[in-house]
Amino acid sequence: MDLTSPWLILLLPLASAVLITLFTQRWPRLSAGLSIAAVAGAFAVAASHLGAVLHGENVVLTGHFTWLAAGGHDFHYGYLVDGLSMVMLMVVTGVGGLIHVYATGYMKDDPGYARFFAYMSLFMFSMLGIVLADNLFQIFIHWELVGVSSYLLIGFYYRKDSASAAANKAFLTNRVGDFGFMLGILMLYFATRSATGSAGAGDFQAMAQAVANPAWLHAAVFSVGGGHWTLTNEHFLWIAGALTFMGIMGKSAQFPLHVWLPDAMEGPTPVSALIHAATMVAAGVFLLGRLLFIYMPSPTALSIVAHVGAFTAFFAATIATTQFDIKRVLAFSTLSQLGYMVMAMGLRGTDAAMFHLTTHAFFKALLFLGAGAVIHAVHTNDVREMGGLIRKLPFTGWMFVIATLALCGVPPLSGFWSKDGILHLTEHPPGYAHTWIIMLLPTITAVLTSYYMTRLVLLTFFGPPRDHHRYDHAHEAPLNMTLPMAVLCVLSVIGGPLLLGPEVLEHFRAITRPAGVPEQHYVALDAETALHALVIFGLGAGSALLAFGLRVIDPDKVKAALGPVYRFIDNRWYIDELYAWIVKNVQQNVARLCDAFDRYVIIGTVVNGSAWTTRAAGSVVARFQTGSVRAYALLFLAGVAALLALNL
Amino acid sequence: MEALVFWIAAAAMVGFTLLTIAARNPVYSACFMILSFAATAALFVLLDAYLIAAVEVLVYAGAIMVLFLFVIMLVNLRESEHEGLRLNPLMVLAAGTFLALMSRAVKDLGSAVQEAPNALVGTPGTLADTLFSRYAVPFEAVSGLLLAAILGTVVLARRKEDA
Amino acid sequence: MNAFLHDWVLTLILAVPCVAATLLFLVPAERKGLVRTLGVGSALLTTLLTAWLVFSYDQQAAGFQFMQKLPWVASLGISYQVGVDGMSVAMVLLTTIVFLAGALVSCGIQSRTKDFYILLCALVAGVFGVFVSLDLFFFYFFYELAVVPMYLLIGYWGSTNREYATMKLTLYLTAGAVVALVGLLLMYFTYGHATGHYTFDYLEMKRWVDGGAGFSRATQLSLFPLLLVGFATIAPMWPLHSWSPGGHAAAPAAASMMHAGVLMKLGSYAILRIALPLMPQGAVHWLPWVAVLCCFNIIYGGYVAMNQRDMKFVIGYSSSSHMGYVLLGIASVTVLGTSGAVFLMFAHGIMTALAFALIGYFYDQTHTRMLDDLGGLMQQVPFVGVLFVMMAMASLGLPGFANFASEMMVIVGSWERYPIPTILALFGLVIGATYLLRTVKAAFLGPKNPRWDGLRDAKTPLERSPFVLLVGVLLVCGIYPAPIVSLIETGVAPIVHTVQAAQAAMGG
Amino acid sequence: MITVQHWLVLSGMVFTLGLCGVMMRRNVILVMMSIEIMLNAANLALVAFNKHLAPVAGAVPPDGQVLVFFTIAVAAAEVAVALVIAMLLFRRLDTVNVDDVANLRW
Amino acid sequence: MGDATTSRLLEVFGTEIGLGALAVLLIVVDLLKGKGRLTGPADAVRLTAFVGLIALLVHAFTLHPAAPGALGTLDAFSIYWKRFFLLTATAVLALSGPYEARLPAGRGEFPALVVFTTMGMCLLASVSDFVTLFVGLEVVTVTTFLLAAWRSALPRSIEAGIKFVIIGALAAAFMVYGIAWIYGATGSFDFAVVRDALARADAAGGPSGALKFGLLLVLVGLGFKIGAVPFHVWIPDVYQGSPTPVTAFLSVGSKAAGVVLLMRFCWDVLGATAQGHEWLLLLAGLSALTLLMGNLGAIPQTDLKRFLGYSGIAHAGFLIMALATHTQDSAGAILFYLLTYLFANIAAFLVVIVVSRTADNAHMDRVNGLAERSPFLAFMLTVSMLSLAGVPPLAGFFAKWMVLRAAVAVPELLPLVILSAVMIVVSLYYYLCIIKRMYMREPIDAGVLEVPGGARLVLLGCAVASVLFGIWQAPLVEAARVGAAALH
Repeated sequence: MDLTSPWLILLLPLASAVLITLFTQRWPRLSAGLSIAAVAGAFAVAASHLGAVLHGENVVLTGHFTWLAAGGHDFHYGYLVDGLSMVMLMVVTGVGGLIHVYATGYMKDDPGYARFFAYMSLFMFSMLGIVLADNLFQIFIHWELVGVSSYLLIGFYYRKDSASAAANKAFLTNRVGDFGFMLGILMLYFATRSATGSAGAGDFQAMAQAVANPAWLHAAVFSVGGGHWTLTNEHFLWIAGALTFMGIMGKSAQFPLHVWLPDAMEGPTPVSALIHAATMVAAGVFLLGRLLFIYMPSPTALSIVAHVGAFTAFFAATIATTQFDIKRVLAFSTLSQLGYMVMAMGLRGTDAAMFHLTTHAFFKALLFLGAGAVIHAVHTNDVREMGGLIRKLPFTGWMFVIATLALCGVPPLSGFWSKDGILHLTEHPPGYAHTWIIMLLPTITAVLTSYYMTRLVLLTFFGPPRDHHRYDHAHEAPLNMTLPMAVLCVLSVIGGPLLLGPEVLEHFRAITRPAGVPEQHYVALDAETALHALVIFGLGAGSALLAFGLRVIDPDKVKAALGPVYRFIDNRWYIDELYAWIVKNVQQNVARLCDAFDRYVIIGTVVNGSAWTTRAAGSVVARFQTGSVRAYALLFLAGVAALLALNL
Repeated sequence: MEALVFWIAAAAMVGFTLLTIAARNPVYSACFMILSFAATAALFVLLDAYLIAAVEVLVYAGAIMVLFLFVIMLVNLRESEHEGLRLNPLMVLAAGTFLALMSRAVKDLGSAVQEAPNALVGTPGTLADTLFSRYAVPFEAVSGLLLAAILGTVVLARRKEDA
Repeated sequence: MNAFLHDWVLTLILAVPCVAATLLFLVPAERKGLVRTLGVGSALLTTLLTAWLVFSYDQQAAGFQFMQKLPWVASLGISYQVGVDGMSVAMVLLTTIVFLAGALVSCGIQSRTKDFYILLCALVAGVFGVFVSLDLFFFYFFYELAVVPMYLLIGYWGSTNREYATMKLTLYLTAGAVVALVGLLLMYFTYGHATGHYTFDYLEMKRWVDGGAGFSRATQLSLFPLLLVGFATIAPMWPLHSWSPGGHAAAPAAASMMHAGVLMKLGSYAILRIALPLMPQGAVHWLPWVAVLCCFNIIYGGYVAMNQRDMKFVIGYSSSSHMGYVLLGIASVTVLGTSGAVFLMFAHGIMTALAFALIGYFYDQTHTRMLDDLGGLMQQVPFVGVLFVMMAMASLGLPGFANFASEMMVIVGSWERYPIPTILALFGLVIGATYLLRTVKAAFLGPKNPRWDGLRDAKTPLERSPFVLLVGVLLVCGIYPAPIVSLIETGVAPIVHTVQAAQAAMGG
Repeated sequence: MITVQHWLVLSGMVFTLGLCGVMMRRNVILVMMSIEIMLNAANLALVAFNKHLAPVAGAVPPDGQVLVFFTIAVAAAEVAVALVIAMLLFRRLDTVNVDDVANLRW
Repeated sequence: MGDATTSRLLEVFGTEIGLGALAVLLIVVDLLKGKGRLTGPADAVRLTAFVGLIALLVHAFTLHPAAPGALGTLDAFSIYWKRFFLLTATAVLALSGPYEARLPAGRGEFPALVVFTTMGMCLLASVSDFVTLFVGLEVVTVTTFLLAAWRSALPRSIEAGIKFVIIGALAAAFMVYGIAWIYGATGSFDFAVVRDALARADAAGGPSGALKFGLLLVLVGLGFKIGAVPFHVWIPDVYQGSPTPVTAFLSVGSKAAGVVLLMRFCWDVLGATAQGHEWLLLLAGLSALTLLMGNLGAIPQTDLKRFLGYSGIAHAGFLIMALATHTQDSAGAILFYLLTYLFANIAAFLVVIVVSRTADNAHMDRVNGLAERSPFLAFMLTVSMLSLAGVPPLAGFFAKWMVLRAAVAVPELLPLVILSAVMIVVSLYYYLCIIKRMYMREPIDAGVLEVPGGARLVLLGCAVASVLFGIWQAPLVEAARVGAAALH
């Protein structure tokens, strides 16, 4: 096999996962080495195609084999390397590789060290499968595999009840999303099946071509489910889009399927960094990009996407302001940022979304790694037990601060470029999204982001230490943890045009923009934009500083003043409670009802009833045999009489 | 003349039969039954079945009934154990139905039978010829049956002390 | 040798368990080692034969192969006729694998080992017989033969409420079987009446049907439900399922494995093999009802499973839920969906066999399967735990396991025919994930219950082999399903085309 | 004139009386006597039928009377057997009442 | 008796004559032994009986159908049954071996009576007129009366005898009365004449009331013999009370004799009339009642023999269904059915004899935990029960299959077929209950059971036959087919 074959990108992590599981469990170091080597290899293979993709306008690499075929349906397994996937490949393997290195330090004393790396490799395989997939079904397969790797990694500390509960929650929430996703896939597949000719089932390129064909797009009606329903093209597109988007909402934790992500912080911190910040949750955004050709012709579908994204961004940001668990704050922040990306997709800003995805991967991973280093040092997640750690962990602290600034969009850090690109989109939203949610909430969210991140930094690293015992034992992380942080820090800082130069950035945008997406022009760094960004940052950071740094405002008084509003936000808008209520009172009762029906009606009444009736009939019949021979004679005669009466 | 004999004998047969099944004392029953059989024998004579009539008297009224009487004596029921007629409505219904259905059969006899009696059919000679030619098999079988019955009754009656 | 095998392989596959059972009779009951060796040896031998069969089946030629026909009772139109198409090859393979795993798992049985293996062999012989018979008499003969040994297997070696469960199971299945029997006999008579040739020869009837003659529409409409209800009892189709969870729960490991893994497949197999191709118009008329009822299987079964506290009941109801997918795939009569159904029969067979083998393994030690009593077993028995998680993942339709591929085939295949049941089936996957993950968590994850400190994990290769075998098959067929699917397709496609042609004719 | 119907009705009445006897009497011996009455009625019917058969080819063979012979012989055997069992019953249980022997039931 | 008659007698009734002679010989041997003049093994009588029966059985296999003629018929059908009855008698004698200890007196006469009964049965296989039918039937009935009461020390044996006698004599009275009416309506006792009369009557708008009356009463008498409801009343009590070998004899031989006569009745007497709606419905109704009563009644039973009695009624229901079907296929099915029934029932009763050896009754508790006490016996009883239940690969399965296969050819019988199918399930229930007792219950009597060698051999033979003919049915089916083909 060619050493640059994209198959290798999939095979290496898979091989690593299998090898570790089957053979090298007993040698943790070797396992970690295998795992890192696999990622590095995948990175190298991916990078070998970088140039081609960067320089050619439409260079795509494809390849496939038939995974399953029956009855004229060909399900392929293949790869599709284009600009969009190349960006994801680099992010996933690059950031992923760094996190692997970090994990060698973080997981050092864990008894499940080898197992951890096996899971990580499995995750890499699954994730890269999504990235490389050339058809919907393959993406679904890897979608599920990513789900299970996430399940395994969240539940890594399986001795803890909360960890396995969180893992279940993540899996199930994603399953609900995938329910819609598969329905969407079915609708799309069958609608384009005749138009895609001999291509494999759900092949992206063939589908995109088919959809681009005006004859298809303007078909009078679409039949769904073999003609059980017929839909006009507008309805068809938005319904199919919305259903597919359910899958994306699950994976990218968009409201209302976001509930699993905060709980997912039960997993080891590198996992949070890799899966729940940098890569897996971005898969939804990536898929939106892949499928944008479906959404593009349908303003309704795009509008749904944009609104869900915008609302999620705001919603998560509000919650983040109240949390005290360092990882949870970051989790909600991730939700919020994903909301931005999804919204950008809904506003047809594929390139902006992908750009933000990339930069977000850098600084959010850095934040998580920093948080991990902190947790590693003080053995708690609760910021109320921290404080002043900048003195003990100067390197980590400053890294964290830089990442925060990047996240808050302070120019000229990477976050500024990507986030402002998205905010720019909201200033002149297309007609279908011309609502206050799109126009107002993202900006408010930006302020809130600055607020909660500053609050987090202040509580964690500045001020007096609140738990001296923990403070005293804190120590800086080892090199294998700090080094990846440093690399990420560099990327976070220069991830924008500083790294690549404006031309490359433009090119980046070009390659991540699927065919048919109208080109949009983004602002360059100028004084007005920078000022705008700084004002937003200043508002948020300033209020946080007043409350938590300078102690001018007592946060408790604010809390008391806000009363129910605060409680509402603190309790995550009671969404989890609502779901718990539904699970407990609706689902559980349906289950009980079915069980009771089975127990008492089907088994108790019908089955046992007929058995009982037969036995009872037997006893009755046997009672005819009274033992009295005269009765027998009578019965005999009665039989004779009846026989004669009936037949004479 | 024949009719008169028929009616008298028929009345006797029915009457004695009724008395047989109705008598409280088994000994009386047996005696009535002998009388009933005698009436039957008379009826057989009326039907020109002389040999059968003779056998009826000798075997039935003679041998079999004596056997009955013998056993009745042997068993020697106490007076209190004599029982009378117990009519059960179900029983009456069943018997009545049977009789009613039989009367329907009587009305629809088919062509093989004629109403009036035939010429002489049953001389002992023809009877014997038939018995030993066409019915040789049942004849031999009956002998076997009687032998088996004797054997069996002897065995059963002989055993007293086994327990 | 090859030529000989070609004619005799099916008979040999059938004969090996029979001969093993007979030999076991002659072995003194005390020689348990010898008994086990014989049991496992016969399983290995059938495995070899089946492997030869699978690799020698000519997919290009398709159709029935390895045919053998001997006159049996000529005056009654009965002949011993065996042959396999792609579908039956897959089922024979399934049976063999489960048999081998079951025989290995049963090595742990201490009481009346000999009798156990005799019954197991008899059961397996019956199942093989059903899958290879091409004569309706022998089909039914083996069908019944497969049902009855289960009575003793559960009754003697079983657990929870075994006497009730085994009686219910046996009677229920026999009830279904006799309904089917009436249908089969009427079919036989109708065919004989129409053609003047009274025979139980399946192929002859099929040729007659394919040749354009076939049963009258009225006959088909009235006989099809008899066959359907009869065979669907063992499938088991809602609301005829109630024999199954209790039976699963009561049965000893190997019996549940055979029961859930193979026995339940007889029903759907019989529907596909007999009812559909011989009565295509009946199928067109009645299958929509199956599509409705299978939703109950999926959703209702899933919800009932959710409310169970006994692990085997969870898996038991989940089986009836999964069988809903099989029925949906059959009802869809599309090549994709129906092949998917057969593939799912295969996958589910392996998967439940694994489930029951695992549950049996630790139940032997814990003597409880109640979720509330268990907990944290993963720490104590990691090997069993990991395999259990894999089993659960396979069961909830995780890609990489054969179950996913087959369920996907069913769903994609039936979408165009029965969209609403398909949507429910998709929702069923959510329900399935719910109860399976909950079960995994309750039993294996979380803090360990100190009560289970003494539990022993499967350590020796012999102990591990059945589990590894089953999970390996699931993975191999799940990661690259194309070969087995194309094998199954060769068998399923003609059946589907027959029904589709009837549908076209009726619709026109 | 006395027709065949007269004979048949007579025999039927006696047969029914015998039936009633079987059902009404509790004494085993009387039950057996009732059965003898039934057999006797059957004999009467046989002889009467024989006498009234339409001649087919000249004469009527006395087949009916032959069966009467056999019936009487068989009845004798039956009675012998029945009576010996009744005697056993009396010896063992000191009763000849059939209502007292109803231990085998249900 | 003329020469022609004698030679015909010898040709057709050779077996019966042999049996009669054997019976006499047995009596003589018994007498000699009793007087101490015959030394040798204690069971010289049984030995003689065995040798004689087996010799006759061998002889029966050399029989060839004789030309139709007077006195009786010797066609393939009767030959099949003669073999069957001789086999049954041999088996019953073998069965009585382990039971002998419980027959303190009259050991010698027991085989003689069995041989007499067998003679009657064989005779019935050859009947061609109602007189022989009646007499032959009475030979069987009266001798079995005696056998039922044979354990005269036991009240229940006497009770069985008394009930059997009363109901049997009642049935005989009905039968004679019926024969009288048939005679009156047709002028003859000959089956052939009656059939011709019926055929003529059918052509002319149905038989006369008298003929129907007579036929129905004969049917009652025969129904009594096979235990058709409501003429089954004696069966449970008599089966329970009689000595076990006798019960076995009743359940197989006596029932088969009734079946033979019913087949003669349906084919040789009714002929085509039986296919008419009226008779079909009548037999179907009887079959339905019998199936219901037998199967349901068996469920609550706790005595093994009584249980087998009900089970026998249930099987009679199946046989009547085959009679109602009235095709050559169904006749073959009956012939096959009874043979499988023979193997299963003989084995069952033999097990009953062995397990109840130490007890005075045959309560089902006796088989509890039998699998522990004697795996061999438990297995044999399992085979027998499953064969009775109709489970493959046992012969009973194929028998049921044949009956049902034949029955579906008659559309009117469909409801009955369905009922019988349901009853198969019910019957499986109670047979499984026995198996349940053997394998899943604790024994009430922990001792190991000794199985005598002879019993072991018979059991093994029955089981092997059940399995062998369940799988390799062709030879028996062929024999049954040839036998059935001889019917009109």
